[in-house]
Order: sequence, then structure tokens, then C-alpha cells
Amino acid sequence: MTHLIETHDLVIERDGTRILDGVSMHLDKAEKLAIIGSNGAGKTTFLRALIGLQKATAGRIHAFGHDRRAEKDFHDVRLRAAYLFQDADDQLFCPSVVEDVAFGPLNQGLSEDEAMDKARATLARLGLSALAPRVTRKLSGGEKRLVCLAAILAMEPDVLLLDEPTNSLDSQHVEKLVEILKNLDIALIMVSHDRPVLDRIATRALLMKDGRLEHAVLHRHPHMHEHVHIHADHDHA
Amino acid sequence: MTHLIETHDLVIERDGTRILDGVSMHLDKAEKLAIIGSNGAGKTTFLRALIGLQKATAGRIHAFGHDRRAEKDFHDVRLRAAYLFQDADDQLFCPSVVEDVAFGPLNQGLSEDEAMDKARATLARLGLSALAPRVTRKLSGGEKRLVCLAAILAMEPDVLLLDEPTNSLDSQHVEKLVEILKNLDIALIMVSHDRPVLDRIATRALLMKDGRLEHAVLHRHPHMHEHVHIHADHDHA
Amino acid sequence: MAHIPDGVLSFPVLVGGGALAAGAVALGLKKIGDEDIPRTAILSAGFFALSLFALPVGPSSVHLLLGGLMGIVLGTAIFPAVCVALLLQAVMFGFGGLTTLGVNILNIALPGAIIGSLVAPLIYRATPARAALIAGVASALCVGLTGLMVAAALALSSADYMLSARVMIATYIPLMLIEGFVGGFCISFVKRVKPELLAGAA
Amino acid sequence: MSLLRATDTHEHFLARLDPRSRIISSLLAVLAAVAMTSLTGQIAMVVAALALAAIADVDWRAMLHRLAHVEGFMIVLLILLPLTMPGRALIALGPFALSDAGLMRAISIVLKVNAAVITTMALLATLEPVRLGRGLASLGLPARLMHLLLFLVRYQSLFREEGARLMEAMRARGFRPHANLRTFRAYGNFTGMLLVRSMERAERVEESMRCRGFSGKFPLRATRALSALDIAFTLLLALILTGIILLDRLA
Ligand SMILES: Nc1ncnc2c1ncn2[C@@H]1O[C@H](COP(=O)(O)OP(=O)(O)OP(=O)(O)O)[C@@H](O)[C@H]1O
Ligand SMILES: Nc1ncnc2c1ncn2[C@@H]1O[C@H](COP(=O)(O)OP(=O)(O)OP(=O)(O)O)[C@@H](O)[C@H]1O
Ligand SMILES: [Mg+2]
Ligand SMILES: [Mg+2]
Repeated sequence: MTHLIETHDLVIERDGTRILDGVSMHLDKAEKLAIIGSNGAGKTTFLRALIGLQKATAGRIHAFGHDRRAEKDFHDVRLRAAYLFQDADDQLFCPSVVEDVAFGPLNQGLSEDEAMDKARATLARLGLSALAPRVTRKLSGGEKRLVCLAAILAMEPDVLLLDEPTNSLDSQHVEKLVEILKNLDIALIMVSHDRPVLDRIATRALLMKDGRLEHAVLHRHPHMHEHVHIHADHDHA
Repeated sequence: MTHLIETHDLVIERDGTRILDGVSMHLDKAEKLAIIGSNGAGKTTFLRALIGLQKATAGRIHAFGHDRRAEKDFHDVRLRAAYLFQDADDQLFCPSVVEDVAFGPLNQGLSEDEAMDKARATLARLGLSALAPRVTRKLSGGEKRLVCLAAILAMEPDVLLLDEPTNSLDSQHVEKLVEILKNLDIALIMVSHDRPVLDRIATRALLMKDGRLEHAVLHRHPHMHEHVHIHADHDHA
Repeated sequence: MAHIPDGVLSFPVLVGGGALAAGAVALGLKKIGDEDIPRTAILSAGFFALSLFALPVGPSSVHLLLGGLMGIVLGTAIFPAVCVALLLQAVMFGFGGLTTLGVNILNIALPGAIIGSLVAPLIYRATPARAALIAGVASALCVGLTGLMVAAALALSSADYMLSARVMIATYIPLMLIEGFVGGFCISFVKRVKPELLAGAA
Repeated sequence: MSLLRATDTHEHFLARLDPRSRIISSLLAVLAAVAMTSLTGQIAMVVAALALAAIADVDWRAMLHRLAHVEGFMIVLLILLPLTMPGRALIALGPFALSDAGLMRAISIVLKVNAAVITTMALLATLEPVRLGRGLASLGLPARLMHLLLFLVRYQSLFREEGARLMEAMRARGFRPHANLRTFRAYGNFTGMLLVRSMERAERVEESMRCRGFSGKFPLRATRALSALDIAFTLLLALILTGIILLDRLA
């Protein structure tokens, strides 16, 4: 077993409804795995289960060389597999942006100063230095999302679990994110409805359907179609 | 002045920072107006100002034939211009889905039964009948978004103000939404980073930049590019 | 630990506590206008939800009493807020009791109301760091006073409880420390993020 | 967690009782439980409470779970009373002695507290909080207090969920609580964030309601008259309670 993360017949019930009905999958080193599926299919539930935020009803989760069952088994999984929440509001809880980004590194044992430096460096890498002193509650929707991304990247995880990372990002920031994710030498699982972005990043895809993950194929072919561009008027004036 | 909604030199400051710095625009009947712009540009702030949720520092808002200044001026604007919040969680407050969708029609003076019928009909139109009895807080991210859409469509407004409506929707639901919006015979303003969707719906586009709205041109040209498709494996097996 | 259940206290203590609490709640209700009801209520819901979280500290876990913070944010509206919260808690979760409702309201809300009203104006004007210090001390004091009042209610009910009551006071000391720190950091957070929240009682 | 299981979902006869009748009945029962002076009376009250719970068809496992929590407060008393009350020593533990009077006192408290809690749960925990609020209002609770209660009911579970997600976000980034300053600061941020969010939620919800044309107050339903069933139930209970009180005083 050399997979980074794998699940076997994972079953999850919530309020008596079976959401996941035997999910088996694995993630290998440096793999960029896309998970697609319709609204309510159980993608978020699955990601949360991987780091133990959602309790499994049955089945096995094996991560970083060990079986993970009880809450304490997941402590070090969470330090190595960083999770981007689907809703940015749920993820931010420190007063200022830079403190929020420094929270993960602090928990990893860095000193206050080191953690702050790392937070600032990560923000700079994403072009967000200007946000550092801002109050997290007073950011625009997209800004919150970007700060959450910085917060998990600052932990330098081995695996990224991204729940719809491009939601509410503008095209420039999507571009920047794609570049960063493509060049990162770590494994990631990315849930998204944004097909063009998945196409550019993913090396493999799975489809969540009827409570299971099925193989899906990525196949590329050249395509001709009409494309609309929107520019500011003066670009052409 | 026959525009449905127009603003003149709208200025908005929040916490002493000037977010909007003289926005002038207008929306005509049956127009589908796209507003684009980078994260934090002020798009959400602008939409909120149009229905008086965000107080303007200076400038004029003229809607449905009247100048709108004080809180009470906006009461009937809000019944005719329905606003889809950027964050679905903020918008849902009734215990069950069908009650939430019926809330607007009820306030418009329909009887309990009529409002419920309308709510059910709207949900059916969006293919969401199965969600009707569900608890709003226990929906997936995309499901919440869809219910919010149903809630404002049920009010049969004259104008739709949509703040990133396709966020976290799967491709089927995006498709359905695009069809509905294209075929609706009402005006709308749509803020979004989802260019392909804007392309298909918008008849005109504005760019939010440096606190102002600039004209932007939509121009279409045929385009050749590689396209990746993701299917479930068995589709091809 | 501050929620005394039905069946422990004597009738005179129950009646006395009930009467005083009724007066305090009426006073608090008078101070809030109809238009303040949603704000007070939703904030109370926030406090109520917070008090239900078991915060792990080392090997054990604590529930915050929040008397100090509520006093600072809500002022005298703390009485009705605590009243509905304790009623709901007694009915839905079986914590506290129906006959002891009055005594329990006083035990939690009275220290908060007095100390909170005293320090709220100071906190409103202070820097975040100073505000944190003041709020921390106030929170800890409120927990201590609540402990004393719980002990007093027991001791007044029966001489048999005397010694137990004294020992019980000692159990409040760790909670004072924890609530002092958490309350202080909380106010520093609020000062930086949404100082308007502190304008109500100041 | 919910004790609502039977009574409010099925057509149970308790569900057809007016909330006022249930509130008054449970108050009477709790008062009687508190007033017991003899062991016989206290045991009789526990039996009566269990019978009520059986009639209400409560979820016994949830009930046990809650009782276990309630005993938390009493543990201190239960341990301390036998050790500190004067009386005949039953067992000596070094310098400490368990007195008979103290032990009796502890047992009587356990019985009284449990009788009260079980009745409250049987009659009130199974009542939907919104109906409880309306019932209390028609019994004279000030309208403002009722609105506070109704808002509290509606929003406390929402904030508990939001809080739970914030806690998850902390755990997801490797947070582990210790007894140190960093832990307290994280809890302070957590507490502050939840408060700020409740405030902002209040603002947003109000906006969302205004956007959908809401302008007035929540409609209050008119109170209906008590039915014969309501009166019969409360009277019968009062009669039984009187019997137990007599038994207690004679014993
Ligand atoms: N708190 C909850 N309690 C019970 N069921 C829930 C809860 N939250 C979500 N569900 C249900 O679980 C199912 C899976 O939800 P999940 O959030 O995992 O979907 P998803 O695939 O992430 O969808 P989306 O693309 O819309 O985010 C849905 O049917 C949803 O209604
Ligand atoms: N509550 C607030 N108080 C003060 N400033 C705020 C507040 N909320 C947002 N801002 C700031 O106002 C500016 C505009 O925010 P707005 O939400 O309108 O942006 P947006 O264009 O909708 O961005 P996005 O695409 O990310 O949603 C941003 O710089 C943001 O940081
Ligand atoms: Mg999801
Ligand atoms: Mg926005």
C-alpha cells in the first residue's frame, strides 16, 4: 500500500439517509485528482470524511500509511492534508487576515514570528499582501476565498483537498490559482463544477454518482466554437 | 426618462474607504446586463445599493419612475427588483424550503394557499420539487443556491439582480438556469465571473473598475481550442 | 455547574429568588424597545449557542457561563436574555429547573448586569488591548460572584449544605481563570472586528 | 437528541393537549416533587414521573442520556453531603466518615431532582418550542419575552451549527486544545467570531426579509379555548399529586 490516501467501501449516513454508499478510491503521490458530480451528490461529505470531520458509518480510510478511525487518528492527517471549505465564511475565525493565515503554521509548532513571516510570504505569493492587515469579516466574497486558500497553502501540506476553489474568483485570480496548483509538486483532490479549470489541472477524474465514485475519463480533442470576449471599451477604442 | 433603473454619480464609502466613486449607468426594459470586474471591485456593493441595502454617500438612484433616497423609498423597489444574495446562507431563513420560497409571495399579499401553490410551482419549474419539504439548513451548497433562485423567481419581479448566480451549481443546473434566464422576458443585472454563461445571456456588459462602471464590449469571434471532456467511464466502455 | 436543579433549594429561597428575578427581568424588558427585540434576541441566541459548546481544555472540558460578556454587550437586557435561555435549557435539555429559574437567573445575570454596566463604557473607549484586560478581569469576577451566589443559595436553604457550599466555591476557581482569558480575547476580537457590537450597553 | 419523537409527530393524545395545560400540569408536578419530605413520597413521585414519561412515549435512551448530564451538578453535593453532614458514621475512610444523615439527604435529593427532571421532560421537552412560547404568552408571559424566546429557538441551533463548523475549521488546521494561552486566544476568537456573526446574521436576515417585502411583525395566532380534554388532564394530574402529597405527609 503505497497510496497517499485510500478509502474502501466508505459508507456515510446523515440523518438516516445514505449519502455515500461504498466509496473506494485512492490518491497517489503528485496526482491531481478531479471529483465531479451533481449538486448534492456527496462530494463535500466525502472530502470532510477524509480528514475525519464527518464520521463514517462503515468502511475504511487509510491515509499516510495508517488506518484512520478515531478522532485522534486524524490529528496528523489534518496537518498533512489541508482542506479548503466550500464556504469561506466557515473557515475564517481570526480577527485579521494575517493572523488567520498564520493559524495553521502556529499549530504546526512554529513560533509566533516564524508563523507570521510565513503567513506574509504566502499572501505575497498570491498577490494578496495588501489584504494582510484587513479584518476578515469585511472582505468581499472573492477576497475571503483567496485568504482561505492562503491559509491552507501556508501549512505546506502534502495533500490539498479543495472544495470548489474557484468559486467567486475573478479570471485573473483563477489564472493565478491554476498556475500555482499546476506547479505545486503535491497531490491534490479538487471538487469543482468548473470544467475548464479541472481540464487544465487534473491528471485523473472521478465521478460521484449514486453514492459511489466511478472512474471518469478525461479526453481532449480540438474544438471549434464561437467565443465571446468582454473587454473594457477603451481597450479597443 | 424611460429607463427602468438608473444611477448618476453614485458614490459609496464604507469604513472611510471610497468603494464606488461615481457610478452612472442605466438598465432598460428586457435588457440583460452583465457586470464584470475583479474581486473586491465593488460589484456586490453596487447591487446592494440599487435596492437600498447599502446607503449611498452621494449621487442619485432612480428606479421605476421615482428617485429613491430614504429607506421607505426602497420598499416597493425591493418587491419589483429581486436580489439574489452572493451568499445563499444569508438569504434563507425559513425552516423548510417551500416556506422560504412562499415567503415573498405571502408578503406580496397572496393567501397562505396561493403562496404555497406558487412556491411549489416555481420549485417544479426549476426541477426542485423533491427539495420542497427539506430543512433549508441541511442542503448542499448548490442546493441552497437553487432554492434562493426559486425564492426570488416566485416573486415574479420586473428586474432580477443576480450576484454570481452560477456559483457552486453543477453544469446541468447551470444549463437550466441559462435557459430560464434567456427566456424570461424581464430585465436583469448579472454579476458573475463565469464568462461563458455571461456570453450566452448578456445583451450588454459593463466593467467595474476603480470604483466606476465602464462600457465593455461583447464581441464574438470563432475560436479554435483544445477542449477536454469528462465523462463517466461507462459512457465509453 | 451554575444551574441548580429543582429539588435542592428550600421554598423561601425559591420564592425570594423568583420575586427578585421577576423584577429584574421586567426592568430589563422595559429598557429594550420593540425594535431592539430582534437584535437582542439573535445575540442572545449566539450567547446561548456558545454556552452549549463544551470547550476542551487539557484533559477535561468546560462550558462558559458568559455572564460578564453578556453584561458588557447587553447591559440590563441580560436579565430577559438569560431568562429565556435558562427556560429553554431547563425545558429542552433538563439543565437547571423550573422552580429554580429565578435563583438561577439572578446567579448568572446579576453579576453580569452590575459589572458589565460598570465596565462597558470603559471598554467602549479603550484600546483593544486595554479592553481585553478589563473584560478579562470582569469575566473572571462574574464567574467568582456566580459561584458565591450559588453557594449562598445552598447555604441559605439548609445549614446542612454549609460545608458542601464552601467546597463548591473552590471548584469555580479554574473556571474563573479560563473564562477570564477567553472573555478578554473575545472582547479584543470584537473591538477589532465589529466595535459597534459594544455600543449598545455603553 | 430529540425527545420530540412521539408526541409531536404522531397523533398522540398529549400532542392534542393545549400547551397551557401541559405547562400548568408540569409546574404542578414539579412543585409537588420539590415539596416531598419523606422517602415514601419521593419514591412515589419518581414512579409517577416515570408513568408520565411512559404515557408521553419518550425516547428512553435520550432520556437516560440527559439524566446522566443532569447528575453533573449533584455529584459534588452527593459526594460532599455524606462526608460533611454530622450524623452516625457508617463507614470511616481515614479522616473522613460517611454519615447516615448525610447519605439519606443525598438519596432524597437524587430522588427529588430526578422526579422533577423526568416530569419536565415528559410534559415539556416533547412540546415544540414554538408552541411552548405561544402557550406561555397566553398564560401571561410578556409579548416581548415571547418574541425573545421564539427568536432564540430559531437561531440557537443555527449558531450551534455555525459554531461547530468554525470548530471544524480550527481542527482542520491542526488546532489541538491544551490548557495554555494560545488555546484561550483561539477560543476567544471563536467566541468573538460567533458573536460578530450572530450580529451580522441578524442584519442580513433582516435585509433578506425586507427584500422579500416583509414590513410588519410576525402574525400571532389567536388563542383557542381550553378543551374538555385539557381540563380533564390537568385536574386528574392534580388529583393524583394531591394523593401523593397526602401519602408523603402521613408517612
Ligand atoms: N447537515 C446535513 N444533514 C443531513 N443531510 C445533509 C446535510 N448537509 C447536506 N446534506 C445532504 O447530503 C447530501 C450530500 O451533500 P454534499 O454537501 O456532500 O453534496 P455536494 O456533492 O458537495 O453538493 P454541492 O455540489 O451542491 O456542494 C445532499 O443530499 C444534502 O442534501
Ligand atoms: N463590511 C464591509 N466593510 C467595509 N468594507 C467592506 C465590507 N465588505 C466589503 N468591503 C470592501 O468593499 C470592497 C468592495 O466589496 P464588494 O463585496 O462590493 O466587492 P465585489 O466586487 O462584489 O467582489 P467579489 O467579486 O469578490 O464578490 C472590497 O474592497 C471589500 O474589501
Ligand atoms: Mg459541496
Ligand atoms: Mg461580490
